[in-house]
Amino acid sequence: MIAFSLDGLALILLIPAVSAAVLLTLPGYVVTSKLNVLASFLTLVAALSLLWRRPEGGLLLHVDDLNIVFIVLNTFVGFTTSAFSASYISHEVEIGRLTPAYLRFYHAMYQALMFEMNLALVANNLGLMWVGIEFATLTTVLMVGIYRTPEALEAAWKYFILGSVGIALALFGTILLYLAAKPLPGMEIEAMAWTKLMPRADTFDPALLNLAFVFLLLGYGTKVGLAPMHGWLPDAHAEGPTPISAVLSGLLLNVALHALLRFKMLLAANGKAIAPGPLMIAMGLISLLFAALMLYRRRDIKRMFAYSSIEHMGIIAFAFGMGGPLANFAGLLHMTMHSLTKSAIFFSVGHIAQVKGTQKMTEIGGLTETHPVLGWGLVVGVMAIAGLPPFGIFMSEFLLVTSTFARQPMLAILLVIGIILAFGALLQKLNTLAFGEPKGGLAPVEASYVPMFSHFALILAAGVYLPAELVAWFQNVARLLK
Amino acid sequence: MALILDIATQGAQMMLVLALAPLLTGFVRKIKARLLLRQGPPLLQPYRDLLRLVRKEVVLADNASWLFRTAPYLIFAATWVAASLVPTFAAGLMFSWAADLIAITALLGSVRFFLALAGMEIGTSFGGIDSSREAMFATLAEPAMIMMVFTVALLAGSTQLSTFSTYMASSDVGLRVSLALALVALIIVAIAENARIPVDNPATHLELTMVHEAMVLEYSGRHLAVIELAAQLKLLLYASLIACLFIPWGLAKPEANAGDLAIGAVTYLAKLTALGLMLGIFETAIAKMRVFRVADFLGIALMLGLLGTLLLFVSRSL
Amino acid sequence: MDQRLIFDIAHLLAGGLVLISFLLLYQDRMFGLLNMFALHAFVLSLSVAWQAFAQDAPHLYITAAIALCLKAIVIPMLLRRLVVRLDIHREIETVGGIGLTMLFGIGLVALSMVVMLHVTEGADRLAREDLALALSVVLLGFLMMVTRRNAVSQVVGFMSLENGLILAAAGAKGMPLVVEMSIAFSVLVAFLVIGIFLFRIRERFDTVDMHALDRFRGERT
Amino acid sequence: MFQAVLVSPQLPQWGLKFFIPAVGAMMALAAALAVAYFVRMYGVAFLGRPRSQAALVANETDRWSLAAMALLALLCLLSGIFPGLLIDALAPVTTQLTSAHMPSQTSEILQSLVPISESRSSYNGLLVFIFISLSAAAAAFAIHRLATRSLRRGPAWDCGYPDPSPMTQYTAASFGQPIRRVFGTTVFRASEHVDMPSPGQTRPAVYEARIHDVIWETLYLPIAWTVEVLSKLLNKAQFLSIRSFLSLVFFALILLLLGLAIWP
Repeated sequence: MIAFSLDGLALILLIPAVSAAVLLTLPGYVVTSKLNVLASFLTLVAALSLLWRRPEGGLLLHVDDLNIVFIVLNTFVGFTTSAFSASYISHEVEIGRLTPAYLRFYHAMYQALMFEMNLALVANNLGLMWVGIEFATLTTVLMVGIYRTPEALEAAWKYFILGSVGIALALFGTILLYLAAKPLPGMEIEAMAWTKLMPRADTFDPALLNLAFVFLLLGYGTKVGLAPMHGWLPDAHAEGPTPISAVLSGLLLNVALHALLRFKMLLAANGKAIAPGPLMIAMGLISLLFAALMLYRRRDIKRMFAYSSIEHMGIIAFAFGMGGPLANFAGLLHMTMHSLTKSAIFFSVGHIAQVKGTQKMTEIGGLTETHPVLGWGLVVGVMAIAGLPPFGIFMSEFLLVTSTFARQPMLAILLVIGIILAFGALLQKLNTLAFGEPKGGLAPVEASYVPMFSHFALILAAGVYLPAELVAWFQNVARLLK
Repeated sequence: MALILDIATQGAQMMLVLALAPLLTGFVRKIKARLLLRQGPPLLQPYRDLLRLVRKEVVLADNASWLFRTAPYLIFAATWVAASLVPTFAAGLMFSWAADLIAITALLGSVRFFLALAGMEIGTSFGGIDSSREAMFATLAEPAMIMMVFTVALLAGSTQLSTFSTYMASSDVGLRVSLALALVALIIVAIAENARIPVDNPATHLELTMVHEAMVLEYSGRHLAVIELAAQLKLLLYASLIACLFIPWGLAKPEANAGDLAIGAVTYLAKLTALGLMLGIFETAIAKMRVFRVADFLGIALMLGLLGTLLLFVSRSL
Repeated sequence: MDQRLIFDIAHLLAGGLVLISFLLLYQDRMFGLLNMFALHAFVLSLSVAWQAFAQDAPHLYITAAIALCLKAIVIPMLLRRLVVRLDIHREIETVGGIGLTMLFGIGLVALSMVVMLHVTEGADRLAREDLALALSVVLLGFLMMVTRRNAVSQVVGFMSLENGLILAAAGAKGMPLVVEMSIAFSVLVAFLVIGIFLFRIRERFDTVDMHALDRFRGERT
Repeated sequence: MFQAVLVSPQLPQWGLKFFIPAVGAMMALAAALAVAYFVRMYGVAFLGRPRSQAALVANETDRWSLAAMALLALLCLLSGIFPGLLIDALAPVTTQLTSAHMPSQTSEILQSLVPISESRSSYNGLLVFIFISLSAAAAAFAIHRLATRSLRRGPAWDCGYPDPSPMTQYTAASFGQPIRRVFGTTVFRASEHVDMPSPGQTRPAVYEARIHDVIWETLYLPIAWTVEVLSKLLNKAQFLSIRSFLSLVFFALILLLLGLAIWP
């Protein structure tokens, strides 16, 4: 059915799938972690090859301007996270928090997760995209519960219940969308293909489309972690192993948001349906302000950054809700920057938690003295995520605030209040973590700094100078998003 | 030839100012004594004191530094320059355009600055008492002075002293409320600056009441003489300022001949005696205030100055 | 069999499903709940089979078969054994009493009717009816999840919600991939059941949620 | 700046008409306060007897830092004496900002500063400086030449209390006390509390002055307080059970459905 040519598109799906199968059979975590890194690297190369030779999309899978951004981003962060997780897992086994038995399927699940995320990204068929995201949820649930501690189990269970309810709502939304598309008897399969739906979008039944968008927004919104449905996110991040937190907030949120964008474009294409903007703006602002205020009383370092992810997802939802080329451009840039920064922060946080043996911020202190590289890495990361100038996040937030101010000053004020609240909380916590007199244990950890600092280099580069073709690339996607 | 004449008149003014200063202080002391029905020191007593002091040996405190020894001359020079810039018998002299009224206020400010520093130089607490009180008075008196300058400058359209006096002498100024406020403010500031009775008693050495005395407590011999002369010059400066601003009739025009200059000098002397008389009467009629009530006293001056300026800003007529 | 009769039977089956959802809400004994759920799955498979017959779409039969054997037979029996072995709490505690939940349920059904009919003037009658009923089954399933304290009844609530989805999917004429999706869903449900068993969340779940589980929620220790 | 205040009555807006004199008064007050606190700073730091052991043995810094300071001080002095040069140098900047600049100053040789017009006001820094230094030198020379040059060192006048320790000198706080008493009570809500021991008691007297940072208390603390309260309020959302998170999503769904049912 799919033209089985070994082009980039097939490769980014095949490599993770095959390696997942292979890793299932191999015992011993050392070998599998090396293989895992290799597989991720190959997928990255395949994704990069897509940049030059882009195969024409079929009914089930396709690559267009929008998802190429996410594919490259996902595979790159997937690769760096696999490198980080190699050293992280080896240390966790040393100190006995994870036994090789628990790790038996870890690397296989990692590659399976990569496969499902790539599937969800390249899926042209909306049902396929749904299946991709659903199985991604399943695998991350198993990975979150890997520590077998009561908290991890509770977090995994909560994530599972909320995730599956979200998925169910999303499925109902997809069904409604299918009905709204009023497919002709013979062409059912086209009625599910996104590329076929887009041109016919304005013929859809507007009211049904609205209802579908409500369910999709709530369904995939749960996976994006927007405010009312965010319950699972903080605990999943805090209790799961750090590579998974990095994958969760770096990649999975983006994949869900990409799905949401697909449906927003469909809705925006249909004139008569309600504008998706206000809904997303409302959800964005609620999660921004809610997460910013929640930051102040957090005691666990990874949970704090989980709330920071919710906050940034709120900003991104707000950006895409605002619409218009500039706001969409800011949203896309912010998504890329956020996933790079947040995963880099989780790399440093992972090692810090291992060094200090705890995740409670009250027991961590004076990092820049005891572990200069880690400490300053964290400082750079928090400065970047808080939106300070030299880094990319400031660039996107700046564009967003200026474009919002031009059109809706009142919203811009709320946006800025949220950002400043979060800024205050992050710096207040950073102060106790990175500076002051050293606290907490000093377990020896040979950390892998390369992934972290490669991300920071990218963010700094994006903050200072955006290469022309990258800007052009983002711009035509922004126009696509309307 | 005209240049030499100008320099001569300017030199005459400087010498006149220097000569008259001790006389005015002596005259005021004489008036107060006469009012208290006592004989009082002769008019020329201040001259004799100055000469006696100049010839005395200077006793310096152990830790006095170069600042302590140079401050008196700086204070004297600044006050002398300021006093010579204020038109006394003739307006529009050669150097009068060198500094306007705001510059003179600033000069007096720097005099106060050096005097306070000199006061704190010697490590005793008296210097500290006095400098802090002087600083407090300054923070109120200087703004009041500047507000007074604003009021008058807004009316006359310039801050040049000579243009003030010519404008005030001209008839179109008319009776104005803001001018009256400015006059009262200037008088209050003058009293505070020269440490006259309600603010500080120039005659006593009682520590608790001292404001100007304590700063110069440690000076002796020629340094004390120079500072005394500077204080007397300051009194004369304020008197001639009041005379020039508010009773300008009789001031000689810039290129006036000898006759006008003579008339100007005579009227100036008359004005000085009148002002000295009034000061004497005022001082005997009023008792010294507590130091912290002086703040309200000066506060009134500031309010009056501000009100005067405000009125002028609002309407041209008031 | 003319069009009207087909529509009536489909309508009847879907209506029956909504009724059983209500009965699910009513149950307060664990085993009663499981039996009712088995019935719910059975009626669902009937309805899907009938849709397959109505739209003569052979692949729907597979979905019906899956629904029947997996959801109607295997899972309830598995849950029953689980309840017995882990002696899960037999009494079902609800939040806010059964009467109130039923009232709320009726309100939900009314809401879904209004929303669906208001929204879908365009589509043909059969699809509209089916969707409205499917939406009410979904909302009732959701309501059950929200108002129940113990784990098993929440899982049953989720499965009834999922049944509503399968009904909607089957109702949507010619929707591709329905089979794959129902398979995916059943895998999801299988995970649910294994999850309960693996994670030994006997009754430490919501019944005693104020103490046991709270203790493990983030940042509490 | 003061000349600017004097020029401003022509301003049309009424609000400014009232505002400018007040600003003028504030500027004057600021100038006077500046004199006060510089005297205080210089006096306490450099003048009087050394107040601590470290001050006793303190010695001069190296020549380089002194030279740096001296150079900058010289520049200040020169710009005070030759203001015309500086103003003309800045003229292009003012033209760019306000498309107008002060009349060029360096026309005559004696460079007196003429802010607006000749008749209005002029100030010649150089002339005044020469005037002062000449008269100071003349006075010093005359007195030294004509009168005595003798000088003798002796102890300072101690008003009957032998050898007062350096502690009795005026400290910064005591120097500021009169000004604080005049301005502080209104601006900083300053309050002083003196606890004198009743006669016969041996305990030392206690004097404390409390100053409130008004801006901090009225602006920043309320913001911090609201954020604190809000975050405490919302913090409960972290500890919700699974069921309550689910009900959150449920009510969101119901809300949106209601919105759809009623609105379009």
